Amino acid sequence: MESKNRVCDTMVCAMARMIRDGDNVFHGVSSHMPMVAVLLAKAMHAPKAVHLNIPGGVDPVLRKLQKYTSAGPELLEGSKSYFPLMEVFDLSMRGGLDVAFLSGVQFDVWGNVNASVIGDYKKPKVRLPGGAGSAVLIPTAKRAIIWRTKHDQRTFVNQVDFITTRGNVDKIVTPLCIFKMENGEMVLDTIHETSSLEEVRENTGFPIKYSRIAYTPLPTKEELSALGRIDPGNYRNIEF
Amino acid sequence: MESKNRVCDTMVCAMARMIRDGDNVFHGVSSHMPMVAVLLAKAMHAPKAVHLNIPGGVDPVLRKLQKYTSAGPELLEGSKSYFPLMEVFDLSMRGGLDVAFLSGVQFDVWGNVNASVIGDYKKPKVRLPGGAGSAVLIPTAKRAIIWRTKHDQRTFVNQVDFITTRGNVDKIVTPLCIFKMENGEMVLDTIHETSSLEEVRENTGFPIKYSRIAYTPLPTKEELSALGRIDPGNYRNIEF
Amino acid sequence: MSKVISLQEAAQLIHDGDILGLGGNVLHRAPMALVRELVRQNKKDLKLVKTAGAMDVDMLCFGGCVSSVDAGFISYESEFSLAVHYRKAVESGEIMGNEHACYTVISALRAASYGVGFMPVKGLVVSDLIGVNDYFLRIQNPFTNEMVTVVKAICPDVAVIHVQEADEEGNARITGPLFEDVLFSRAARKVILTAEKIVPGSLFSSGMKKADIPNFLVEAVVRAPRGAAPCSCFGCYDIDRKGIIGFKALKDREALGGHLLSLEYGDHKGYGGSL
Amino acid sequence: MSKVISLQEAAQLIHDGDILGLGGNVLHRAPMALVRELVRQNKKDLKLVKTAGAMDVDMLCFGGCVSSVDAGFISYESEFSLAVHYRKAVESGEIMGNEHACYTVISALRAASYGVGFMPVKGLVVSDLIGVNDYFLRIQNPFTNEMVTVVKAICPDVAVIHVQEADEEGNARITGPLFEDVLFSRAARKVILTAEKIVPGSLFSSGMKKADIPNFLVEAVVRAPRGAAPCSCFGCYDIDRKGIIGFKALKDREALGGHLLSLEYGDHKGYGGSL
Repeated sequence: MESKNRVCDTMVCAMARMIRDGDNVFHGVSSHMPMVAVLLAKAMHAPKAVHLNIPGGVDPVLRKLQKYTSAGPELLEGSKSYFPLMEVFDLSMRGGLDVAFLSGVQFDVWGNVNASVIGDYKKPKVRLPGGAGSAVLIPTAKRAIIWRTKHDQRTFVNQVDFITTRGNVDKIVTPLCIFKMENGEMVLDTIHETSSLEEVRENTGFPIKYSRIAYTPLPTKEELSALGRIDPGNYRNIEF
Repeated sequence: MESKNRVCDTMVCAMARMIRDGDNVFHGVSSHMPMVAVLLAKAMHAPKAVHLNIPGGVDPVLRKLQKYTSAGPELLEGSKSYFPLMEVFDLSMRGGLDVAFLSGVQFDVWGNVNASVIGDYKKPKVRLPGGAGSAVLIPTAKRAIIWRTKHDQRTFVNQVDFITTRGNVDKIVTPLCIFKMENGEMVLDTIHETSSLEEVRENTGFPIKYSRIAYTPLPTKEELSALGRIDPGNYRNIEF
Repeated sequence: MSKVISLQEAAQLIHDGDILGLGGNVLHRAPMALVRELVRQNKKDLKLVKTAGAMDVDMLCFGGCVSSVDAGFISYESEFSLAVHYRKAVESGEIMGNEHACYTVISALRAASYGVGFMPVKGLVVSDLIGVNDYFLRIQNPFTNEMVTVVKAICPDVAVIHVQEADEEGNARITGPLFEDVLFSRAARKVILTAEKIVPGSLFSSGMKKADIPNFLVEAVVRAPRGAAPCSCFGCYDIDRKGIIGFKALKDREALGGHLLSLEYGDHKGYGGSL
Repeated sequence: MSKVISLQEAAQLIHDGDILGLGGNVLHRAPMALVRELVRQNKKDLKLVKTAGAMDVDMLCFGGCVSSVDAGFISYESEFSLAVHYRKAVESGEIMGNEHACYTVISALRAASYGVGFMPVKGLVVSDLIGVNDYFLRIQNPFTNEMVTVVKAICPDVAVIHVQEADEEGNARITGPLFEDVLFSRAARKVILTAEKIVPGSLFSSGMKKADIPNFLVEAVVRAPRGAAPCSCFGCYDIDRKGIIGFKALKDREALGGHLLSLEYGDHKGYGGSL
């Protein structure tokens, strides 16, 4: 029987479940999946999670998501208070940010993140968009959650080309699996039902460690239904 | 013939004339005389001077002054923009404040200002209210203008008990005269018509230097009439 | 979940020895109802922080609640003259008067708010304040080797802020001058609001001006109409001259006790500082 | 005295080699009309500063106007993909891509705004960015001897900010997210505003929300309706997808020239980025 679950839904639901009720949670630009995950968490098990973002609306009441941005003014409308990016950074610096959703291009087994360059910094082979908040949020947020929609040996490498940052990475969510950081090492947490240990191994540039094989819980009917309401335009799938 | 000019009017008019058109000018708490001086300057020769203050109203349109405060919310009403104390400080730090009106309790011939303590700092004989902005504004404002409604040998001393600050003091306005700073020394600039060189000498704790004897220009009829409109409650006289 | 509690409960959240940030400025929007309750509850060893304080600091000093004051200016303004209780307590050695420029208080709070231990301050150059206080040091700008004064971070354990409007969750909107209150709400570990009015949060989401302090930074909200009196509260009331003069005329702590007792019922019931 | 000038005159206030701060964030309220005019005037060696830039930075790089970019993130968001001209120019060595965290740009601007040469930054701990860039250093907190990263101040020669409303004197009010624009207006030596509407200043004095940028910080104001297009401008218009896709499809500088020529009349006449 083929699964009816799309990987993007599995990933977004997993990300949502990582948010605890009452957490202060931030996502930045190019972050439709975390944005939907925060909205989902608040609609399900974590109504008191605090949704923070770049435009500065605290717990915005979103009438409509935008396809092209997760940093648009609609994230301010309907919110009761204004708490913009620079304040979110300050909050994290002083220890008040619980969860930051961040991405990157290369990750290694020690939890190093590269969002800067491939090759020489001053004249790079590939200039990446940059880490945005990563370099300061990953070390200061209580839990940094990474998502990345590519899972291959160029993404999960033995050693990153450039260390943009390292810090409090808690989980890494990919289309194949979820990694967790344990004693300073990236280990397999759960495998998505659409994937396999074999597939994870083949697509990862370092040896996979795990204590047990578990599968990522599937999206529930309630979650899928909430996703349909929150993200009718299906922007959570935009990176695929 | 006895002068009809009150000392407070002579002082306030002199302070107003020190403001040049276009200057960014700040006054703080307990500062009725500078507050009235700024309003007078804007009504007379310096309409483009920018009036900055603690509550943050830029060029407030004051319907009514308050007797008990020069830091009240009426200084925000009617202004087009909000630029509160901390921003005024920042402005001065980066070199953008032209004039700061400040006071103090002791001054010496080298331009040192004491607004802190008489006696030992940790267990002082007299604890003064504190310098408020003086310690950072006097060194950074382009011109710090001091006013003090006492002129005696305890105020103008050979050496201050405690250096709260020293810096860009330009003029010191007293009930007897105006001093100016010249080559790092306080020298007599002008004497009020109600005073005399003799009186200034007797009431100053250091030898008076001057290059010529000049008198402080009297308030004009236009100035006095503007003062009546700006400060009908006569709060410019509150310190006497 | 409502964060609204009584004035007495709010005062109990402030502990002996706490670093306490006070909102407002001189006689404007000072959190007087809570200040009075702190004296009634006989708090000790509070370390007060404010840029420019007046009656709030003076009353806490009079009540024997204070061990130090970090501020740029402590005095009433012209009409009401000096803060005599503060002054006497510093002169007697009972209280350490840690003099700042108002701006170095701001810089110290910014440091706390940014999670760093110190903040460079441009203006403090020639000053005996640098030598006599352990919270100022001179260091080199590592990029240019120029010397610059730095001030140590001040992270209040609690900030008490009186606002015109708050909702039950702790969102708060200040009308008129903000003074340093928004900064205090970011720098402090715990924020307690006293509010003229408890309003529905929808007021903030629909209006042009949103809340200045977001709920997730706030520990507790107290309904305290006239909670700044006899100080002023913009849009609500001006100062109560009689209240200030009455306080200034009190001769000793016993008289202060009587004064606070006379205001207790109103403070606790939310009638504020005058009956 | 009116500070209103034409777009062409405003661009002439920006000189080759200037450090240029750009308002807005990614595709929101970027000062596109002025950016286009800078390319038309063939500016060189601009040193761009922004937390998160997209089409503005990409176009200036495409136009050959840029020698360095200090930013945390340069890319369009998901739908429109990468900023290819920026990317190519950095990879070819034509432009130095000075990577910051968005927060270190903010900290560097705060330093400039506070008149100090550097700012401590808590979060930048383990990062190759510290070693490869001369604007980051590690120093000791002089109060605790703990190590902390500091970032060098960035003081833009000019900040260009697109706003919804400005009066002739330069008071400006931004509706919706402010992004880093207020900070830019304080950190820069010179502020140039482009505004959807020139309004009477009385709007700001009577309303609940006053101007965010006071006139005395502003050098010049340009009337530029649709001056952020094809980026969004809250309350006025959303992005113009065709305009963005059209730009992204341009193959070379000649094509860019044609594109800018087609928008020139509208930009100069104040019809904005689409006709």
